[in-house]
Amino acid sequence: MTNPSSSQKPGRAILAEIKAGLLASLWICLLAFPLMTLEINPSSHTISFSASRLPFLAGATFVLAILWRFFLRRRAFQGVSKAVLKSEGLPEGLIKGPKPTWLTVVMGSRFRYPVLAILLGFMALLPFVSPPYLVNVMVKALIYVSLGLGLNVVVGVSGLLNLGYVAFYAMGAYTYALLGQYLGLGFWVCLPLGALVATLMGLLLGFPVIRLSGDYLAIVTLSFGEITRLVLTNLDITRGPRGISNIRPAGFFGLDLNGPIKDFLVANLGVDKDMDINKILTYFIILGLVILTIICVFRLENSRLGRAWLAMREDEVACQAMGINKTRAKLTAFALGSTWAGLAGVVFASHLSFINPTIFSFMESIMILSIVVLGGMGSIPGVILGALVLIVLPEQLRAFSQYRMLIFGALMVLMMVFRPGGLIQSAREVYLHKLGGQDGPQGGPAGGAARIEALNGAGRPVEGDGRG
Amino acid sequence: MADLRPAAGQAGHAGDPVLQTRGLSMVFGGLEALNNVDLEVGRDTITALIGPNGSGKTTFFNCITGIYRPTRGQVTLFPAGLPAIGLKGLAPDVITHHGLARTFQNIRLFNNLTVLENVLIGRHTRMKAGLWGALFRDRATRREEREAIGHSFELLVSYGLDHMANELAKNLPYGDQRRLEIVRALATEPRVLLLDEPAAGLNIGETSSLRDLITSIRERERVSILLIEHDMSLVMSVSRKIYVIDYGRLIAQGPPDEIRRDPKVIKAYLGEE
Amino acid sequence: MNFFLDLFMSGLTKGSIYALIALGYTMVYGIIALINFAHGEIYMIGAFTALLASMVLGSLGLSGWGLLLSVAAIAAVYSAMYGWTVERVAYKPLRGSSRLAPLISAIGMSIFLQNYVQLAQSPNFLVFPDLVPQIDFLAPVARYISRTQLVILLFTVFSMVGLTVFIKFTKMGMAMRAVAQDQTMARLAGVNIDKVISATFVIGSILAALGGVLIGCSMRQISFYIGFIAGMKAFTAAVLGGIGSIPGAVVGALILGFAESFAAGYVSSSYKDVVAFIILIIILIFRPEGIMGQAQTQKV
Amino acid sequence: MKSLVKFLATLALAAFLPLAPTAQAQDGGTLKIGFGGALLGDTASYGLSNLYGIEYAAAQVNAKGGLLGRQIEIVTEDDSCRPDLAPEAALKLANQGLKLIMGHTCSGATRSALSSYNNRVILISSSATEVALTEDGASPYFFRTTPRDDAQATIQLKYMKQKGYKKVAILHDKGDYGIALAEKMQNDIKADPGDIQIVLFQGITSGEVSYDDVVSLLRQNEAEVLIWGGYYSDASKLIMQMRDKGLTTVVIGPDGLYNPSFITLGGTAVEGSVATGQADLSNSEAAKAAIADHNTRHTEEIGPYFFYAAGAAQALFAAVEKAGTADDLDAIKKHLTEDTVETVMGPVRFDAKGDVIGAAFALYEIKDGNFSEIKMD
Repeated sequence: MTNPSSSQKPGRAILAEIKAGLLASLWICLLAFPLMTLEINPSSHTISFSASRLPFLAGATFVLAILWRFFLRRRAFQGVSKAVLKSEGLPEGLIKGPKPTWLTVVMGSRFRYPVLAILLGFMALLPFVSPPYLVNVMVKALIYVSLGLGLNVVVGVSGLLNLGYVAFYAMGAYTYALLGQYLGLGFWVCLPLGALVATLMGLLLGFPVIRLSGDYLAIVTLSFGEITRLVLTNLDITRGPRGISNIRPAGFFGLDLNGPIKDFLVANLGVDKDMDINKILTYFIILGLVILTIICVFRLENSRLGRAWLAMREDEVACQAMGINKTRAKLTAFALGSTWAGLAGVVFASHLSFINPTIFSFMESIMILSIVVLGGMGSIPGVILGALVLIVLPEQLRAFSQYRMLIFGALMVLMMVFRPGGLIQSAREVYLHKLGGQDGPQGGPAGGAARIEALNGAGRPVEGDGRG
Repeated sequence: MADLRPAAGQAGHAGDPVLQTRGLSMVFGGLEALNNVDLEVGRDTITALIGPNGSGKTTFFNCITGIYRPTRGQVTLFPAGLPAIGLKGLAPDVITHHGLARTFQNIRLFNNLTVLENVLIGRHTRMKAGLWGALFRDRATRREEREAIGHSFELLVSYGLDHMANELAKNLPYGDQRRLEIVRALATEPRVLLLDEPAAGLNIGETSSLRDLITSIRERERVSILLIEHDMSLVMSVSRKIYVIDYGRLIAQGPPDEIRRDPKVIKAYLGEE
Repeated sequence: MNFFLDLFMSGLTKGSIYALIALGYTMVYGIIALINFAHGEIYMIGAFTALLASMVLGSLGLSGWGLLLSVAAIAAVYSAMYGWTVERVAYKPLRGSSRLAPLISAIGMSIFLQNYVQLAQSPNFLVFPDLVPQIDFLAPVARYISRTQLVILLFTVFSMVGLTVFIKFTKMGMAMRAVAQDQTMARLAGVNIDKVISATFVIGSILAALGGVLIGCSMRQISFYIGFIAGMKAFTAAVLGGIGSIPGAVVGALILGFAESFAAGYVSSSYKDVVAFIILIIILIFRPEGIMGQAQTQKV
Repeated sequence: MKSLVKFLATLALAAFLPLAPTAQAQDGGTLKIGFGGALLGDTASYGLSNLYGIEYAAAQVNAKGGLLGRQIEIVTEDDSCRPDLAPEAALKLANQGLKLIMGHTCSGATRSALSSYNNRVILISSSATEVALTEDGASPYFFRTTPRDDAQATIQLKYMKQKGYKKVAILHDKGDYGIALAEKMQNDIKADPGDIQIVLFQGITSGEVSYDDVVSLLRQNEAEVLIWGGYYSDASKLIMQMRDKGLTTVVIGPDGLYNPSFITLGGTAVEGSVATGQADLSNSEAAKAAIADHNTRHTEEIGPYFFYAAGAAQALFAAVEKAGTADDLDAIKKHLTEDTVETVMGPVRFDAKGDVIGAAFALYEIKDGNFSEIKMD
């Protein structure tokens, strides 16, 4: 397998790289020239010039451009090798998609239950040993996990691009806030109600718009999200932009968790003395919800209904030809996704104790969508990792304080360019079936991938391209 | 193989029509893509529809499978031992449920799903589990799922795809993709199988194994086949009756030998080139 | 009647600005079916470049119409460069991947550019100089149409005419139409797709930059955040008119402008955005391809 | 397996990195004061003007040897003025063991942060104006140096009656700050209308590309005076477009307009507009020094909350010094409510609810590009 450019003299190749890097760096400096060198003094209406930032920019761009070209070519080279293999008469079936990852290895082995148990145990212990801040972040991350998994059903599994997902999240949150405020209903009553309201709204919106395809669905859902936010801003009952405060946290059989129970926990379990025990309860509620969601999504994905969704995502025409009622499949996916948003919304409202319409902005929908896409569309562990990364990453980037959103945006672009399938690409369930002489497991993807590793010598099987 | 259809045989005789169109017409804007097409697919036979490029063959398929709604005319299915069913105006999925299954000229597999899953999706219309079944996995659902997987595996074994059951469909060689598409259509337990240019893009060897496949399908499954094809030798060797269509009109019909000699057919084909 | 005229003029100016930005969305969508979320930022960069240029040129002694036109030209050139670069970096490497990847990349680009301008310039609103010279003959009717409004309308009309001429009569314009119709066929016919896509971004960015200059003149202050709001509105307009259709974007933008103005005048300005979005949803439900968009025919 | 390790390592890092500061909390040489507020995003300028004020006050103390013998160090957390981000910022600050926190910038964020602080810290805001924050009495350790929203409507209404305005239009920016002011004004007028009639009460969208339609509405309703609820940026745009169209309606706005940027942005168009604001502070020697200091450090003009923030910080430092401790909340509260401290914003003492005593609003009219105080009896 030869790299096309390595057939040239290496010296000339390096020179070409340097030239390209210089060119890129020159271009970026030209682009940045007015915005980064001219500074306006707003009080005196004067403008001053300082080129001190340019040399640094030029240097950084030079290095980045060379790296960029290197990685881009590597990516292209991977694409080539697949074609080369094919042209050499090797069956393409050998170069297969899902390579074994640590995830599939662990989950496929007999350690899967012990590993899961340890993970679960760790998650269960976490709130008792960590400070309030961390519990808070974990609750938030788990809310996003559950939102991500819900949206994953709509976008990742069913291929319906929903850009107004946050509307259903808001429905859930406001259901609890309003019912709690005006009727005094508690969390546990509102949890199913919030889900119900969100589902009904999903159906209500779904009926007229579901026949829209692809991007149009995206646009209508986007508008719906904006309308929801605007209506919430303008209604009196929701107190407009001031929002609703003093939303009660979830109750636990009417017990006062911050009373003797807290004293007990602090004294005996080493719980942080500043901990609000209600937060621990919220943590377990959302953890439970996430586990339930994972089970549900996993079961759905490998069921008649879930396969119908996947078929719909892959090819709408062919899916109908297989006897799938497209409209019904779409509606179920859409409404079911909304259900999770509603559930997450109720938990969110009880967690934050204050909500207002600005929380449910378009950017929030985008955040949730980014979780799904960055994590890996259609992949449950991918979405979980995506949520953790997107919630935790900005926190970790705080060291760069004012640059963190800049870096965040750049990372999103880089991620899509170099790993469009997401962090963890979805792997399909391997079905084993005992038939005379044919045994399943080792004939599965893992074995094939191992073979190809030996074949192309690169040690890195070709990845499947992103899902469309 | 489990067959959920009512027992055939009493009322159906080989050669009786199982699918029939009467005066089928399709107009796009002002353009008549199909004009009064009358066609019959005989029970348990292989019927072929041929014609030059752009003559309206695929449009015909799209009309009877519900992707297009025909402008005029009737499409009727005669299930053995059951009352006739008018298919015109029904949704594609309902038509599949009644027993029409098709493949596509440009292969339309579910690329990012495994071979087995592709076939399982074909079982969709013969399964019942809904949302609750999926979420709670009750006994009936589990049994149904087991049976569906079993059935699909049997199909894959029968048609020689079982060793790739867990591969992604897009990673299959081209010929196997064609084969898988046919197997997927068979999984819906069709009464009539519609094949849209199955030999397109296949080399000579693959075409010959396709011929065997088509014949063996007709023998193995109780299914009638309607074939659209360009490859004349394939059509002539497998089909009992051939319809020829040009500019949306039927210009000839009959057994292969007649068609081979029909001047109108020769003109339609040669005149084009 | 006066009130109606007022609202009409207000809708017309609003619609004109939306149209300039909406064209960028619709052209890019027409060519590569991508919702270019970073387009609003290009408009914002246009406004910032215009501000900087006007201060530099102003201190060099330029004034009047000459200043306005040269500022607009500089903003257009810079925005075009940014648009081209954004396409090269964030979208080109993603061709042929899934439909969602470029969308996320676009969002990332948008976040990046917003923060870049905030860091490079200022998180605050900056004063944009009043670049529109006095127009004496307008004095009697200034009650209905201000000089800025007149300039906005003129710029928009000229841009539209220019764009139409470009699309209809130049070779690149024809190539664009061909690619929008059928990319594969266009490629077979010898059209350089990469060039066409780049040109689309460049032209869309130029129009957005003009929008940025005009908004600066009209609002006389800009911040790094203006791209987001205007972008959303313009995008809505593009969809309303039928995304992918150039006359559609203009029609959609005008409808949106009028809808907002009249809703503000006769319903309540609190609800005018709701009215605008409801019109959008209704149109999309009854005519999913938008007012002037072409229905997609399913190919089997 | 390598990626599994990597994954777990990332998780562990993510989980435990924020813990690090806890270990070294408050035992080092410096005394840490928290600041929670908007440092990023479109409201960053408000947060920064708060932060600069606090930094100024801290620098002053540090120059004189520090507080309780320790140098003051300011620890910041951004909440972008978003109520959903504020709890995290709050918990992060509290988690480091900080007991003295300045902030937050916006009312909504302050409210949701308060529930996270859970009465564990002294919190002093210099810009959260919503009435309920102190009025509901739920947060005994919350103080603020800004006057409350309700004080603004009172003085504005008095001014309108004096001027004899009859037709009033009330517009707000649909934000929590703006709408509260607008509604307060609406209620006050309804309670005691006199000759005043509200001809228009509406919200407008912030950040629009044109306000011509709103201008038409004002003209149509023949409003003599416009009461604005919101910030200066939208107001200056609106007024400029009004003047462009020859509309002369007088604009009266809240302290959100009492900001030099309002005049910078609005230019000549905002001449004659009226804004409520705190009593002029920039004339005292202390304030002049502060302005001079500010201008050497930052390119921006001195922000709207600079003095409130500096005053709040100075009051807090004084109370800590007197209490002799930075940890005993009740002792510090006692001094905050009982002692009057001279600060750059004038004398500061808080009442039992946590509001600053005596910081009343004054009315300013913009004349020749400056705010000039309107004398009222």
